Amino acid sequence: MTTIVTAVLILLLLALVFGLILGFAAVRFRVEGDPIVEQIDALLPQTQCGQCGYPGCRPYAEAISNGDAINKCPPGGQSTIEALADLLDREVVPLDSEHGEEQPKTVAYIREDECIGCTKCIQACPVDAILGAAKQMHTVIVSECTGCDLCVEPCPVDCIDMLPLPVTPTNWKWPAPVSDPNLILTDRGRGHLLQGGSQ
Amino acid sequence: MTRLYSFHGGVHPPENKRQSLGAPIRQAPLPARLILPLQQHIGKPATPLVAVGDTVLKGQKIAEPSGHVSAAIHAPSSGSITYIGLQPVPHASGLESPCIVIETDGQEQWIERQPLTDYQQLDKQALIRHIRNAGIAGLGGAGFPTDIKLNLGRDHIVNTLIINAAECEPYITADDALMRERPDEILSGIEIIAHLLQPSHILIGIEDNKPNAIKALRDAIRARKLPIDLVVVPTRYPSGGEKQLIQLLTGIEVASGSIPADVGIVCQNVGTAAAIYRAVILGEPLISRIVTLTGFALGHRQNYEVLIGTPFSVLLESAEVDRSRMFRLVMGGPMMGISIEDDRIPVIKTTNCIIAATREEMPPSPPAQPCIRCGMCEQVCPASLLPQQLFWFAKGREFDKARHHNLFDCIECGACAYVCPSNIPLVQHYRFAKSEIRNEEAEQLKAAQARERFEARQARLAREEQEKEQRRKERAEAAAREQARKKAEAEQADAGEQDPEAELKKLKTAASIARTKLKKARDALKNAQEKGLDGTDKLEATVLQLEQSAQAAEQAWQNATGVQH
Amino acid sequence: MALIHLSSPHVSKANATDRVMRLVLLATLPALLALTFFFGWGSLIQLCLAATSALLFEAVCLRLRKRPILFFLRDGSALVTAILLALAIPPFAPWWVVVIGSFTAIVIAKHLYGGLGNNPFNPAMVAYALLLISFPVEMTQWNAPFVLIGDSWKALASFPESLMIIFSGVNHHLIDAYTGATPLEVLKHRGGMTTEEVWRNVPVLSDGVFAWYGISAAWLMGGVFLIYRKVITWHAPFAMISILFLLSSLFYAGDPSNFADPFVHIGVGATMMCAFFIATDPVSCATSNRGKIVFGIGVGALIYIIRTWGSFPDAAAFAILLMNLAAPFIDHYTQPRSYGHRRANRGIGGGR
Amino acid sequence: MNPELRKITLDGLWHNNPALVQLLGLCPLLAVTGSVVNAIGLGIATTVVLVGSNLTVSLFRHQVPEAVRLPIFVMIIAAFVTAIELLMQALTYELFLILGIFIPLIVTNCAIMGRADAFASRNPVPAAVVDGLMMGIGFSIVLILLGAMREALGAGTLFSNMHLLFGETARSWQITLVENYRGFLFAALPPGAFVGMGLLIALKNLIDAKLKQRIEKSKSTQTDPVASKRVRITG
Repeated sequence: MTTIVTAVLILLLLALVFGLILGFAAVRFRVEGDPIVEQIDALLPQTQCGQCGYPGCRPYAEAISNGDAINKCPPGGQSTIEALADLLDREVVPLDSEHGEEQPKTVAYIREDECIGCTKCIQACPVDAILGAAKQMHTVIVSECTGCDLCVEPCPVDCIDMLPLPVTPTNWKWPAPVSDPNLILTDRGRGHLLQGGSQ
Repeated sequence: MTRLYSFHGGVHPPENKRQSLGAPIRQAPLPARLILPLQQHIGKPATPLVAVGDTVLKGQKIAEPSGHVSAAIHAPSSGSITYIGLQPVPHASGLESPCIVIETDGQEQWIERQPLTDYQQLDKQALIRHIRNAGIAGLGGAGFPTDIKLNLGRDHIVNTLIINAAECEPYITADDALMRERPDEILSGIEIIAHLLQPSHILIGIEDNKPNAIKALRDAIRARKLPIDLVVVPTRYPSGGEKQLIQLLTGIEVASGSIPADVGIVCQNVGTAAAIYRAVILGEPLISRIVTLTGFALGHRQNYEVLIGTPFSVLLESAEVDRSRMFRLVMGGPMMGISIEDDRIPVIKTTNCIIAATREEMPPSPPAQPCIRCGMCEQVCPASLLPQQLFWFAKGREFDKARHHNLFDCIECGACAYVCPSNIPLVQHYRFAKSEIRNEEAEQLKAAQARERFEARQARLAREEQEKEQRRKERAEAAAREQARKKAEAEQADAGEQDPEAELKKLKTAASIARTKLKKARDALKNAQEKGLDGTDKLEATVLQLEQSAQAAEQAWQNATGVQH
Repeated sequence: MALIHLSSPHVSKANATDRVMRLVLLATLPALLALTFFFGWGSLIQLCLAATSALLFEAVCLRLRKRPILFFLRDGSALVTAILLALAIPPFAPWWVVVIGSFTAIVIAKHLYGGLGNNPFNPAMVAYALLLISFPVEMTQWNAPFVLIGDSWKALASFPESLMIIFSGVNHHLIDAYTGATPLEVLKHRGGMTTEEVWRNVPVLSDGVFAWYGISAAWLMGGVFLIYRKVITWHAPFAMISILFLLSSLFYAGDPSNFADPFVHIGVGATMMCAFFIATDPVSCATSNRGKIVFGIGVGALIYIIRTWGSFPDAAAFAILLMNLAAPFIDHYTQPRSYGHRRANRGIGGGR
Repeated sequence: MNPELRKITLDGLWHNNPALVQLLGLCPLLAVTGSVVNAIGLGIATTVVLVGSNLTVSLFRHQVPEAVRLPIFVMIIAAFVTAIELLMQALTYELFLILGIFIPLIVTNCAIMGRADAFASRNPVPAAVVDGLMMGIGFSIVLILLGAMREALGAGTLFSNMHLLFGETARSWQITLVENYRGFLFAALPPGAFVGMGLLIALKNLIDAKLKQRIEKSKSTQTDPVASKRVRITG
């Protein structure tokens, strides 16, 4: 009988001690809530296009932190999905085509002689990248345009085009060399075909 | 004699310099068209000062620098401007860029030259302005606007002036020829630089494979009073790299991310020194330079004095090119030069060499084999990097790690790719990684900017909304006060007599207004439902509410009429 | 006119991987000759077997991986692996031992990890370790060098006899005269004798040890040739041999009756081969010069520790494999100081 | 079969196989798969514990407070393991001796804990039981495959010593693949288990890739229209 009592007492004592240690650790080493929304928001492309179904990038970031899918951002594309998957320790999934396709970056251009100065596009632009006043011609500040194309639809005369940014020597990027030689022996000496250097 | 230091790594590829040193510098023919890219230097492109149709004189400024880091451009010959717009330019991308095209008239008519022979009496700023106006940018290859390097202000004390005469790349002999034939121009240029910077020490670094140039310079130095040390360094690529030459001559390393001036050193190329001499003493802006034309596809391999803007094709013809044998056209040296597909592109300020190579001379590299981590690249890297690690990271797109391994200290000298037994295009991997990282950074910056603008806009909209609300409230309050006042007045007036007629009318109006409102709301709801728009539930609620209030108003009116009748 | 557009540099040194591999092959020649001289035809036959089977496995793997077969076969890496393996195993081991070995080396240790350049472990050593674990009997039975069994080379098995021993199983008639333990094994399982007594009483040591010294000298020759031709650097071999020498001297000086002397550790067993041909394998070892020194020190120390206190008489393969495992880590912590940086970077960086 | 249960079954046996995909319970997996009989023994024990613990956890899932759920699961699992251990001692004592420490170690098998936490504590009893059973069978299949591979390579036999588990009649089940086999010790040692496991995973991935290819081939003909879910955030 005494053995049982001793055993129970010892176990209770142990439980108490460990409970105290755990409780202390929980208070002392509390991890400050990581502002995960901020981190997610930092990975999103900030086009503010709304293609994800949320009004802006931050709301989508909030939605992701609450468990929404990470594959609803076409402007960010696969690389954003990968970065998000990495951050949130989720699985990499292909882009949800319901929200659109990943497309090369574009910038809005207003065909200025057709513009009637209705200011509708100015109201539509989420980043205030369109300049103009009523009855005056409008123009896009190219360096501020995120390419969200929200201005295209409201335009009553369809004078806004989404055009890819032209490649100039300044923004040109070196292509990655093709490195894996899937070649046969007679290809020896024709390396330039494989190095991706030719434009 | 000064002590000689050493830098890590380096290679010694076949020099191939002799073939272009057989003959003296030759004047290149005047081309029919001169193509002058607005960007021939590091920094911002120049802004044109001329329009199509203008006639210009030789040496006339046709584009002025825009911004701090920029360089002016001058007409290399007299003629008329025929075109301003996109033209192929010497760039690794092979893309087009804005240029000014001059149709030459063959007159070679100079604009009035403005030499500053008494520069020692002049204000230093005026002299620097003069050099800036002459459009001089580093002629060694990088093309950094020279006036900035000379205008260091009070932030930097210049201890050592290093004149880069190493010319370490194979094939190129432009500086060598210049030193052989015009050592006095170089030394006069050095005098001007020394006057501006007041260094306590001047070093000329030259590789030991140029005995004639060394002799010519030595003789010229003896004739002057300048305290110049001519240091002969062993031939080892890339001893002519700015940082490598500084390490060779002084043993000092320029910290990553800073400039030589931070350690009290300024480096200038011999060609730049000669150009400064011409600009200051002769009053001639930078409109020509010496270009080595070499490679086994050429009949004449020698150095040419070439007007900036001369198309490559003109020079190649003049050097009797055998186009059937020409396999690769390189601007610059074989280690760092860029390959050219279109020979209509012009000579620019940084064009020191044109190699028209045959297939045997520069065969296409065989396909890349897997990296076996042999470490040869590491042995030759002048920046003491781990090229093979950088290669893995670049290939695996692990750019953070590449950065951690100091990718941006890579000077793209090509020594690693030169020795790689697996023929991996290492330099291209690094260039790719660098441009990806830069691009990523730019995008991040842009995203941050977009976020800021978006948030600012949201804030602005919210503020406007709030203000509107505020105004509406104020108006409502004012109206309420007014009404209360009127009501009080009316009550006072009504104290004795009532005006049931007026009351009735008021109620009737209220009822009809309520009815109209209800109708409008119903229409809106119907419309919304037909179009399937969002928010119909809200509208429905409104309609319900209005229905109730309309009924109430109707009731009130009817009650009133009932009471009266 | 077809001008091509490429990234610089536009010239390169004719220094192909296959040339490196050819030099390595050339450098193994002295050891092959020495082995043949002391032990007979066995090594040559093993070498042919290993080379044929390795090339075959390599070709099959390349085919399965849809890679160009001839392009990769020409780089000679499979051949180098095969030869190192063949020269490491006992000359008269049964034929299937070496075939299983080259299968392990080429298929498992190399191609399953992604082929040339991607294998974390040295293929030859993986194969050797696998064989040693799986077939301890076959892998530890060395025949005696001729200096023990007769006055001249004629005492060894003739070529047809050698073929018979290797291919048709053990010829008991012959083998009795031939098999014996290696010096390291004798020293390991000495049964209570002091080092001195072992040296006096066991013929493999008293008379035959010179054969092993001769073979080590041959490996050393090949290694010096490779350093001279700049195929390898001195760092890893030097560090490895020095540390082995240092450790064995220390312990031998402290207790000469229980520990083997340093020259045995360096001159007998796989030390020299390991130092110059295995610890310098670029793919699976550390890359920077300082890293190579650390790597060499690790291998040397592990060899001594395993030989002296472990359960295997020779330990080169295990030491190498263990250090292979550590090579990426060594690499991350031995980055050279880059130009313009005050201190060298440490660690892998970029990770979260 | 009910589609939900069908999915659970497929998950356990293939798509989410605890050994091949989740890589859980590797310690016993690699340690005791030297022969088929060991594998079967451990497989059965693990499966029983899985089913039992899933059942119990699912039964009490509403009563278990979130904060202390893991200790409680461990207690439940430990109880089942103890029962199994005692059973094995009683019925198959020799096998119990061979498997030794790995029977009590089932408690720490992450596969069991994982299923209890990830599935059983969130699903009704029938689903949890099926999940436990299927996961257990999936785990056992891998154990047996690996055991067979290693036994065949290492000792040249199959189904040796089956009498330890199935009584004396099973003694004759042994198949000798190669007479006088010299023994390939590597396969019998833990490194061989790692290599074998790697090969099994590779095989599974290969099959999956082929299946996916086939599905994509048949799917490529039909494309579904893109429905826009875009929200306008501005006026």
